[in-house]
Amino acid sequence: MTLELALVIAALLFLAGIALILLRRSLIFLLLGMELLFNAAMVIALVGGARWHSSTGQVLVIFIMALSGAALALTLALLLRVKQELGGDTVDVLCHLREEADE
Amino acid sequence: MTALLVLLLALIVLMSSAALLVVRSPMHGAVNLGVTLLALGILFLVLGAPFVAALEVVLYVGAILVLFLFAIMLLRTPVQPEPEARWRSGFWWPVILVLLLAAVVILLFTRPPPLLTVIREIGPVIIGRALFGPYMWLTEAVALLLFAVIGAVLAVHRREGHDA
Amino acid sequence: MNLGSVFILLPWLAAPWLATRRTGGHCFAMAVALVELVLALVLRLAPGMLHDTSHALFIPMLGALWTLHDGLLGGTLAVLTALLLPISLAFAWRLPEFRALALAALVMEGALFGLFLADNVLMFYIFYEILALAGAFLILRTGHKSRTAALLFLLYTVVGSLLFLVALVGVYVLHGAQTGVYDFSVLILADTRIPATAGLWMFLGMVAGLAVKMPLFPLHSWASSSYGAAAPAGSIFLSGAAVTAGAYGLIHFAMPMLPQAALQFAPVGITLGAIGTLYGAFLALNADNLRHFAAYASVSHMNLAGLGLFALQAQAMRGGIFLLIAHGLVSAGLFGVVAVMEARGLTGEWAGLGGLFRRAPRLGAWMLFFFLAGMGLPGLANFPGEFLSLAGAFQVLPWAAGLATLGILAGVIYFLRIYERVMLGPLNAVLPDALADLRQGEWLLFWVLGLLTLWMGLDPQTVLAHLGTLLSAHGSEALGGGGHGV
Amino acid sequence: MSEWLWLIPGFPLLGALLNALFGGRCSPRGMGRMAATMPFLSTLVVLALWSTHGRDPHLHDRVWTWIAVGRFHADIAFQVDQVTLIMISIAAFVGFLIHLFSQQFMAGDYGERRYYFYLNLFVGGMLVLTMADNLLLLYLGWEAVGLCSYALVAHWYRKPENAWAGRKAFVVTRIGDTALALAIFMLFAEYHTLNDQQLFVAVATHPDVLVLTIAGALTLIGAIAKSAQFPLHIWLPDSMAGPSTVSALIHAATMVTAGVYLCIRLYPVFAAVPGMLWVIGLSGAFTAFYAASCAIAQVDIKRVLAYSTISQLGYMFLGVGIGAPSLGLFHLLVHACFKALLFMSAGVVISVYNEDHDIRHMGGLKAQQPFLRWVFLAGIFALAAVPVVSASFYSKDAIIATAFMVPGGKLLWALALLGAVLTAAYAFRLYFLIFEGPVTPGEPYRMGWGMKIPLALLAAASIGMGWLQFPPGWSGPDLWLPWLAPVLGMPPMPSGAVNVFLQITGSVATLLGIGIGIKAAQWERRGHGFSRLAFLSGAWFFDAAFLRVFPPAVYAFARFLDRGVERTGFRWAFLGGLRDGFGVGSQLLGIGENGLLSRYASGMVLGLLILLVFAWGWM
Repeated sequence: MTLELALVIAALLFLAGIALILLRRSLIFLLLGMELLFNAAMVIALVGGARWHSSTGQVLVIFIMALSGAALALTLALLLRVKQELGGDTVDVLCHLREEADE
Repeated sequence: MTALLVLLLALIVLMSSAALLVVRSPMHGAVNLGVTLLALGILFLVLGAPFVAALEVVLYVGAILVLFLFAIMLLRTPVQPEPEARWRSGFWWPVILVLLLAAVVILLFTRPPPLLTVIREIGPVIIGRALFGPYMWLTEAVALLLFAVIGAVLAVHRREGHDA
Repeated sequence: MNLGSVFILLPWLAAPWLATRRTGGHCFAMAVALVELVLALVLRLAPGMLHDTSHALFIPMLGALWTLHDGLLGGTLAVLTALLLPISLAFAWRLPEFRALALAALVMEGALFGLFLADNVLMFYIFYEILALAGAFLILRTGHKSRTAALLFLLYTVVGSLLFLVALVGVYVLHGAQTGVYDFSVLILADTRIPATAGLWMFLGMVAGLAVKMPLFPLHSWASSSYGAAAPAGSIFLSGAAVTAGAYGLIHFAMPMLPQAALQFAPVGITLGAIGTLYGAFLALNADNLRHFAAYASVSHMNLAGLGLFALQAQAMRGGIFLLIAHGLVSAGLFGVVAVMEARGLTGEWAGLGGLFRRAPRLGAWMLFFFLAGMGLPGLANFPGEFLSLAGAFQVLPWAAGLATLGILAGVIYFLRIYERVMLGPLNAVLPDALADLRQGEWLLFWVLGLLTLWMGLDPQTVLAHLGTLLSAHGSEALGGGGHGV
Repeated sequence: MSEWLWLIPGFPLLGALLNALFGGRCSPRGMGRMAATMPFLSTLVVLALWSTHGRDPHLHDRVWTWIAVGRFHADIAFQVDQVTLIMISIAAFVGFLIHLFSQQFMAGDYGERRYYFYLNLFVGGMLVLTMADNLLLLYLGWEAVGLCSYALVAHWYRKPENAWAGRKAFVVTRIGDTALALAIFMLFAEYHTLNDQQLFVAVATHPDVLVLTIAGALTLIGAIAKSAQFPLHIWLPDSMAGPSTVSALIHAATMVTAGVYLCIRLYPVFAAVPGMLWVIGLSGAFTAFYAASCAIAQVDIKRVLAYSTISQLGYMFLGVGIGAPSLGLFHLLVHACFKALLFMSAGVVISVYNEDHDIRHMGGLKAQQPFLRWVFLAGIFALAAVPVVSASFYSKDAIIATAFMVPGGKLLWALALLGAVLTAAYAFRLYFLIFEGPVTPGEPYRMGWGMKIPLALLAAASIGMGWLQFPPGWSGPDLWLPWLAPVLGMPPMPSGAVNVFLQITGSVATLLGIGIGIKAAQWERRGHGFSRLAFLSGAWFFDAAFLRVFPPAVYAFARFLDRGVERTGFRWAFLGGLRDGFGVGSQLLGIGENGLLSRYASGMVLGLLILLVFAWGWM
């Protein structure tokens, strides 16, 4: 049952992440949602590794960690910059990044 | 025994992520994420991956969460002077989507494949061999990527300095 | 890597170097062009040097991409291309946009060589697309620098070649499903057994993609705006060399892959060619300036060539190809005349011309020469092509070929009317007093073109006899040795 | 001798090439001398040909393969038989005489070099046309002479009407060329050969009447366009805009006879279709009458001669049509001599009267130019076919007489006889208006030997050429018809009482015409001559009607295609529709692209949802 339950946890994390991304207004929460998505992926990778007794699952998790860390660092830096430039940290301010010419 | 433990972990994850969804303050959100991550660390141990479990605690709780805290601090989001909208505008569409997604995921999980396997622990030694053996080039590439991140962050900041 | 690869890649290597220069580069571009001309002649006259079956760049599911073959047809067209480039550059010598023109033309030259020598249809398609892009660049950066014209050109050619790609992938998938061999080589694809209806649709797609470049009748609309917008020196290359790509694709790829469909399509193709011939002729008669006039004359000739190619008949196909080559020379002459006039500040609008022969008799004589060649006067280059196309097509579809024959009459009407407007009659008062006749260099260029035109007209057999087996691969067998008989 | 045949057209073509290459470095005078040498050399070769193979020429010279794809095989190859020998003699010798005449006549002209270039090219083209051994090479010569005609008619291009006349000449003859090309395609599609001899063999063995009828009709259209026969004659009167020497060479002696030559050459093809010859004869007889009726009302000296040429060519066609191509050829030869003479003399007359073409402004020139008067009179005699003492009497009257003999020929005979009356009338009207009557003084003009010798030679030929072939029943030379018989056969000549009747009617017609002509000149002087008949002087209004209908229709159609189809159909409707379609499409698709991050994410999730549902279906 352990592995099945672990998959259920992954599904929970995934749904929560998606919900955060879709529903929350603040960009910080959006990033938190993304972390949850990464973690859901990691859980599934580990379940796979455990099921077939392979180290590949764990290697994959390590790479995911590195990638998510890298992405997060960059995104947070961008977030600060958005706050500075656009004066807000909500999702909706980002539409100002769009080319204005067409409006 | 382990099943019970995992069930407990699932409950914790469920609750903390639900809380994550509704809390107003980013600080509260970060704390809830920390709880989720710690629970996941335990789950990883159960899944026979002690090295990854350790990394989860050290890296995620230790580094990434701290990064979040710094960001929150730098954003100087007010502690809650006025009640800010929790949800973004145009709320219903995404809610329906999320509910649909949940339904589909639940449907998918109603008939899981049997995964009756004894979980064996795979230790850091094997992981290390794998990382620096067959995955050598990938590891190097990731190292390069991390290096590049530093450059990218610097680039973002330099523009900032330039503007200011 | 052998001589053939060098041949294809040299212009592409030269082009970026040219792009980095701020000024000059004239001699460099010309030197590259001349080296390519020598190489083209060597490869054409000693074709064995080219044969490359090394299967370089073999990619599973796609086949060997860089397999070059030494087809006589492709080699001949390559010589034409290599010949037109230096001429085009020479006419552009004093233009401020010389480097942009040379850049685009060099890229086009490389693409053309690539597609003339390619054995792999996918590779042909890629070269074909590069050709379209470089052509659009040429239109965008020279002459009137018109975005609209460049966009129109791109729209037509890219949409057309997408249809080509779809049809090609159709043949490819069918062949793979039948034999399990997935490969884009034309030799392999020509083996496919294709159901008649599907084959016709695929052939239509390919024709749409290839005919748009020639340009054949219903797909011709880009031609006047493109040739009218680009610098005339660039139009030389665009109308003389680039158009051969479409015709070559038809003969070398589309028809051998889908011989039955090609036979079915022949009457339609002949009819469209006949309509296009007359249509271009009438539009040339009503053209509002010299550039558009030359453009429509070119459209008319290319439609006649298309008529010959689609007839799938021994005389007609050779005639069509010959007309393609001859048209390259004649078109170079026509646009060369326009270029020379524009270099003297004459815009080519009718209101600013008239009686020019009095000031520039040499120019007038050469203009008449190329006009005569254009109207298919026997003894000059166009005649054998036109006559063979028509005589061949007449055996397949007499009434349509008869209709196209009226193009002989239409040719004399529009060419002479325009000649009269530009050259004869009283001297137009708005012409500048100090209007120089041809300079020594220009004069020499016209002589080169003129002698070639004369040679092609008097001794066409040298070219005709060495076009090799048309419809290579298995096409000719499927067509019973040359389609509609000899 | 055979392998030297190419020299005959080769010399003039070489002259043209030298002129194009080095003309800029030499004086126009030097170019003129060089140009005149070339047809002289050709003439020498032709003379050599006469002396060696004159009795029964059958020569063939293949130079190189021109176009050969499958059975479409055409060589650059020349052949000479009796007919060709006559034609090349005319082209080379008359060509040479006109070159010689031009030395003085064209001196100081602003396009002298250009003139000699085209003149040489013309002689070369004409020789290629006549000597070609296949239809394609014939077509080359055919087009080359058409080009030269254009360029030489438009020689004085600075006047727009001259340029227009040249263009008209080229366009109208090109109608015929197109028909000829179609005929070649048809014959090739049916018989798979371009070579004349092979074609005749094939036609004789497998006569396909339908194909031969259409091909023959098309060929005939080609011939009548080139030879300015009704209804495609309209270009010739306007072509008089060119120099008179050009009219003499191209529009009298050589190019316009190419149509007749073509009919003689392809005689087996025409003969294979029943009725076709009669149509040719009718076309010729009607044109002979029609053009003569127009000529009598013209006041422009060159236009009189132009209509006269059309009329005389009609007689040649009549000769072919009644099955007497050898008589047609005979008249062709005679006509070449006297019409070249008349045109060149007319050129001098025009120079004397300071470029005034109107014969009503002339008169009494015989005192000032006695030499010119006598040679002109010789030409007029030949034109009018004065009995016994003019060459035309032996050629033209023979044609008219023979027409009477063939089935269905009475109508042709009547038309031709009527034409003969009119011919004599306009010929003498012309002569009397220019050379007789009250004196209108002109500019002094002194003809040098270079002008007098050609005129004198041609005048002698105009009088004496006919004595080659006396009419049947006369005792005298009978050289022409037997010599040509191997290639053209013997025509059905009249004999006995009919013969006497026909000869007397022919002579009476001429004498009657002369009387009318003298009267007409007097009426014209008094101001109420034929020229006041607008129907006749306007050539039955045919040209005007043609110009009112044909060119405007073509231009209107071109405008319709440009504005109606290209601009409205292709650019506005098709491309505009395409552009608007893209615009609307991009707006529609752009609704999603609003910059709202969460909406993009929603899109992703939606896609994910769909994928998952699919996955569920598979599981």
